[in-house]
Amino acid sequence: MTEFLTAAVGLILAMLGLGLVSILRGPTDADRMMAAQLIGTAGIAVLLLLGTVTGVPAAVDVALILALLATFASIAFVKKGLSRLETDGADPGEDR
Amino acid sequence: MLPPAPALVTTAGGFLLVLSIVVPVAGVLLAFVLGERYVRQVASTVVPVGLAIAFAVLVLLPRSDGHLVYLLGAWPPPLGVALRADGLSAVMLATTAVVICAVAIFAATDFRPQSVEARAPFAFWILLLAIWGALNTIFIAGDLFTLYVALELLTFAAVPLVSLDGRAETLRAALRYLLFALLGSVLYLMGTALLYGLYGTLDIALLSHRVNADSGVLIAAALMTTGLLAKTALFPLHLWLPPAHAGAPAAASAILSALVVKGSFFILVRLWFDVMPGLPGLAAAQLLAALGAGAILFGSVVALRQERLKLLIAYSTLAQIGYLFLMFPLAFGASGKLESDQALAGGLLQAVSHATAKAAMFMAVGSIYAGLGHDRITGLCGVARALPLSVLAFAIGGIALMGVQPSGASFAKELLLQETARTGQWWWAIVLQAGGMFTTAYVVLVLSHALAPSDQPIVLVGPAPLSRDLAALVLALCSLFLGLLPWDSYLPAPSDAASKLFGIDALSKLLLPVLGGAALAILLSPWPHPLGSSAAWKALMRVVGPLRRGCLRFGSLIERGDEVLRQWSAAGISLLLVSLLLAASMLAAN
Amino acid sequence: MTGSSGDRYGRAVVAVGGSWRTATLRAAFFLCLWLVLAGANPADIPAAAAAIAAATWTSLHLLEPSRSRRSIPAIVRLALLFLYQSVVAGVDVARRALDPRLPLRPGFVFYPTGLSRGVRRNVFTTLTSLLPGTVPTGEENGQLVYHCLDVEQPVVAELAAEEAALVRALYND
Amino acid sequence: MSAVTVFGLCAAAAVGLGLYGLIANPQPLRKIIAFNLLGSGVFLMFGIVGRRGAAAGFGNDPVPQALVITGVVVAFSATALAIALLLRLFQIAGSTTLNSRAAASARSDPSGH
Amino acid sequence: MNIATVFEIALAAVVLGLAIWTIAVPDTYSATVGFIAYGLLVALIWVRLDAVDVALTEAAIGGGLGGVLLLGAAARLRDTEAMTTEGPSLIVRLSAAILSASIAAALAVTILLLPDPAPTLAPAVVANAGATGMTNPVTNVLMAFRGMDTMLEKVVLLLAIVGVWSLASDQAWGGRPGPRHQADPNGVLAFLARLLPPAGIVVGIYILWTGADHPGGAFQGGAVLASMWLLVIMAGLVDTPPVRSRWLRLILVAGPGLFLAVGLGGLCFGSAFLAYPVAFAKPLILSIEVAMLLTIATTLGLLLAGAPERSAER
Amino acid sequence: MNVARDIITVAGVSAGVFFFFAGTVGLLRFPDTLTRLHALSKADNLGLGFVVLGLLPQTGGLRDGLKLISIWMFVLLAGATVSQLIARTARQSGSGK
Repeated sequence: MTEFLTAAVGLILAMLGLGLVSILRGPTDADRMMAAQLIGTAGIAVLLLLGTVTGVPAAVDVALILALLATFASIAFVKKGLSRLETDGADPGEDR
Repeated sequence: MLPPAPALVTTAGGFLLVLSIVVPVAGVLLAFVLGERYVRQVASTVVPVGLAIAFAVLVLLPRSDGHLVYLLGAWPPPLGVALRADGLSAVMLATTAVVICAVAIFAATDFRPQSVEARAPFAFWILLLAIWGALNTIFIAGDLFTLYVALELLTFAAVPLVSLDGRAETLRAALRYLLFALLGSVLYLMGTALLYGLYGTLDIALLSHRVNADSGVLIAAALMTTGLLAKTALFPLHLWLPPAHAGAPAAASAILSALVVKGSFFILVRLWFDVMPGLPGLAAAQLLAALGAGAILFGSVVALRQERLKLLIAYSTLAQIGYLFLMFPLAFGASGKLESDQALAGGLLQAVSHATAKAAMFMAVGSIYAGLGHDRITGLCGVARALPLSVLAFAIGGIALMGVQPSGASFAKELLLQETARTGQWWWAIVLQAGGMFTTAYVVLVLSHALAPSDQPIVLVGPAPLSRDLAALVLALCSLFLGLLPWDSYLPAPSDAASKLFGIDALSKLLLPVLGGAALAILLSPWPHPLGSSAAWKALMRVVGPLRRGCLRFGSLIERGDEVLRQWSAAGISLLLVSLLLAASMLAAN
Repeated sequence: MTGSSGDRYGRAVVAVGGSWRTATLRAAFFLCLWLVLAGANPADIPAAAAAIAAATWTSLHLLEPSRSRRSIPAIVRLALLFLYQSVVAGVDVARRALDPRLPLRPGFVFYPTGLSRGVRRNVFTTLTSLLPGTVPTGEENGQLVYHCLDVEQPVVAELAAEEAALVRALYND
Repeated sequence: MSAVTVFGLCAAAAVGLGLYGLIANPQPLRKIIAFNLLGSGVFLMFGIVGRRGAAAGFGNDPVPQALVITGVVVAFSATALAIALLLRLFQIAGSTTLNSRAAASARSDPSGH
Repeated sequence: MNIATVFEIALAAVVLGLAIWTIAVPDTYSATVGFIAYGLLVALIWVRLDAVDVALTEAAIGGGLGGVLLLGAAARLRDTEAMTTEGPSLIVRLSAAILSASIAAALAVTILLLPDPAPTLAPAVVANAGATGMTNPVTNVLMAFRGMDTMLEKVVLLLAIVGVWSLASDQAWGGRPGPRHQADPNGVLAFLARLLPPAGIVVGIYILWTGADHPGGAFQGGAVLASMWLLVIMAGLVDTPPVRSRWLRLILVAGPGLFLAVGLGGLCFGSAFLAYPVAFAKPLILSIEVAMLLTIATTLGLLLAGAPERSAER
Repeated sequence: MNVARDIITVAGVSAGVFFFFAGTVGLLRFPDTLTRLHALSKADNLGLGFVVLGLLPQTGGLRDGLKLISIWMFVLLAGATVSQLIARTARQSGSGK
């Protein structure tokens, strides 16, 4: 069981890495804004599996914090991205 | 098997150590809550209390065997953190208290909270108290990580002081200072991690029993030393110092120049002399002293070429910092170990006298600046008549610094010179003498401008309160009479050395630097002297003219070199180079 | 602390009648959350009380209570529908991504909703962002703009069904 | 012990990258980011040290962990202060260059006398 | 090589890849995004190293709040990039690279050659845990054995606040930090900012409370609370408080102040400064932690908000 | 009993990995920002859901299981709102066409 879960962790991690490559490459800021969201899902999956594999129950708490802070980071991405759009002269929509 | 650790118990009177940290910190918290209107009252309450505590430590220390120990939370190291004071700590505590006290009196008129512009006083007084707390922690903490936190506390208190007036150039200076200081503290922290991994403790006393010549500990030592050098602004890691110290308000400059750079220097002394006296090896010490010699040359020559008085003093600080590092190779005993002897006493005394004298000089310059509205050297004519006390304070501070008896600097120089003779390192004797001459040179330069008569009477643009000048004057006098104090109960300095200060040969020792300094001032300063039109001056110029032109060219070359070294990337690369060189020389020595 | 300036933010003070019921409900929800996080332990009571009080207070300041009737069976049905939809949505994306022909016909679809602006519409867009093939991208002229992976699918009809289910469950007034 | 080796190398590499970025990147903000990277590498070194010291039923020596937590908070404060300085500098000067050459060239060159 | 090592290498590779991206990418905004991803993922390494307390801190402060702080600056400074792209010459870069690499190599060798068995204080921490009544060893170290460091570090946070505030213009002194955030009160952002913070408060207090016996503590909980507060601020639902507010100042010094007071109590009535009487150790430490939670949350939030920019009257 | 648990775990986690895989393939293959956003917000959320489902039998008790589920709910709520905000940004900057 441990081997299977570790392998799953490795695979999800590889997916996370590839996804980050795709996201960080852009081309637009909106692409890069997805980074925190990707970590908010794939990173949490890795963390939960890791906690089970290594027998660290508190990893769940780390996942909880990661979920909240990744959301916060995502919001910051959006806000900051929009604040730049505003200086570009585009209509910033609802979130000024 | 590890050697037995020293027994650690709280000594009677150890609570004074706690108070010396807690009182300023409590002042910070209280001032923050009470806010702009009461911040100065809080400071003026805390300062005398802190002064009293420092002197209580000074009195109590000889009676308790030269050591005060306090175990925080009653937890003995390695698990807990101990506070320890020895003679060095007591001396530095007292110096800090005196300087802070003088600066507080000096600043009381500048940073008076009014209802409108309350920002600067609010920040200044809080940061002043925070610097005090941080420095006291540095002087007595017995744990390398607590020292790290204290070092950061010091940086965090010092950086906003630099940019207190909010101009773009001081903000830039503050940012450079902060970033470079952070780089330094990260290097220090790296060494701390390695030391914990090697020995499982960060307590200085325990470590000193456990260290042995591992390659790991040497790399840790090299990293920590480099980090501390960056924070002390030893040449060539000085990119941040001149703009930061010259741009800050006068009271802040005095603190920064006199005390803040001494904090990291003190940790370095602790690291080399207490944690690992047997490990660094002579080669690394020679490297430090060589950098110190470079600092003296670059700092002094560039200082002589400055037009602005504050920049001149900032660069002279750079040179004086270099002077502090000359003690390292001189402290080596026959066994190849660093020994806490005369050289250490000389170095520390030099630090103390520089602290008092330089604070006095910055304060005097602050008064002059406030009075004239500028601090250009060429515009100083007649200022001695307009602001006699300020110029007097500057002169006495300068005289104390250049090593006129019975100042602390002269005593320190005497001790160090004896050590050069003992260890046979005659070349450092030359550097020591040259350092004294350079110091004299810029004091002579400034005074010759300030004392020159002026054609038209000087119009003062700002008030010159007496309290400011008195504070500077008292501090300068302190520095001048430091050599007369009974140092032998705190520092390993022979008490008879002080009596030698007044010999016949002392006069010749004095004359040499003064004459040499005057010559250097004439040769290296590019600024036209107010007496330049007099006949004697013209005759002099005919004699030394070609030589002076050559010297000026040399000076501008040095200045350009200094500018290159103060580029960020150049300084960063020198930082890495210094750390690698230190590591290599330490590895070679073991 | 988080809600310390809540009273300043200009929303009408909650009507007294419904507020106690809402407060109790929300407190119960936060109690459940606490029990899930920390477990049931008598020693935790002070912390739990502080947490629940702070959370409820903040929540009441940030989000005014809704006055519409809720139907429990409809909520359960909505939850199940939502779970089913999110599975279908994942499968749909996976199918398109792994298909070598990459069958995508992306485009925007306008959907005129009957829900009022504010919390209701936000709940709706949040739920529908998990529908297969749609992501809400904002509003234009009072209509919701959805981005679709495949504009040929009956997106508007699905959205209408979802809206009806939502209204039955939460906003049946 | 393999985790120690792998992450130890990772920590050293992060330190190297951080040092390089701090020196070679011209923009102050990038220097601040590099400083954070450098700091995180140093904290990982503490983590490695603690992991090696796993004993008494703990998977990681608690003392280095506590040091890291203190260090993280200090590094965060440093970042906040640096960024506030940077933003204020930008607000006043309109640029964020740390290069003092502009200031130096504005000063009169005394060697002409 | 077993499968766990493969996983560790993969994790290290992803993290290092992000580190390289952060240093090497020309665009500052992209570098910041890379750093946030890096910070969040380093938390995984800490879990792997069995240091969950640090993992919580790193996820909250290192990646989350620290990253957002950098991001805000990157967004505000974006237009200046074109002006300052003139970088150091190739020789400088090359020598910096070589020197940094040699230092990294020296560190790597040193780390790999650390002595076996490694020295550790873990048994000492266990042996003395009874004095505090708490079983989380890291909390014991932070609050009892090395309480001085923790207290001084709180003062560091306070000084950071003083430093940031001291950058205000004289006109804005006493006013509200940072720009006013505006957003549609009926928008999705406001919706999330109404739903998430109450739950975040429960989580933050839980993290603080569980810190007595399990991984957690005041920093981590405070960071969660701060992020929730900032979320509400960013959604325009509340404004930052003016810095002259007396209440704000009291909260900002509550943590270190109480710590200092308890420490002095130990000096006057107990065995030593920062020593807790065994009977009251746990309640005393917990009350300090509660005060610190408030202080930390407020401090972190204000550090992210920045210097006062608007007068309080507006 | 143990076997049944392990089967659920293997099935759940495998399904989770599959959806993460599909999501990443989507991120790499889909042509523009908005379509990539679909891949991320739908597939990865589902992947996490299946991983949580797979881990449920391995947890110590009901509370731990509920904790895992509540984390998933947090992520779902955050993902659903954040993806809308990102989509809005992407549409305004004109990359979704």
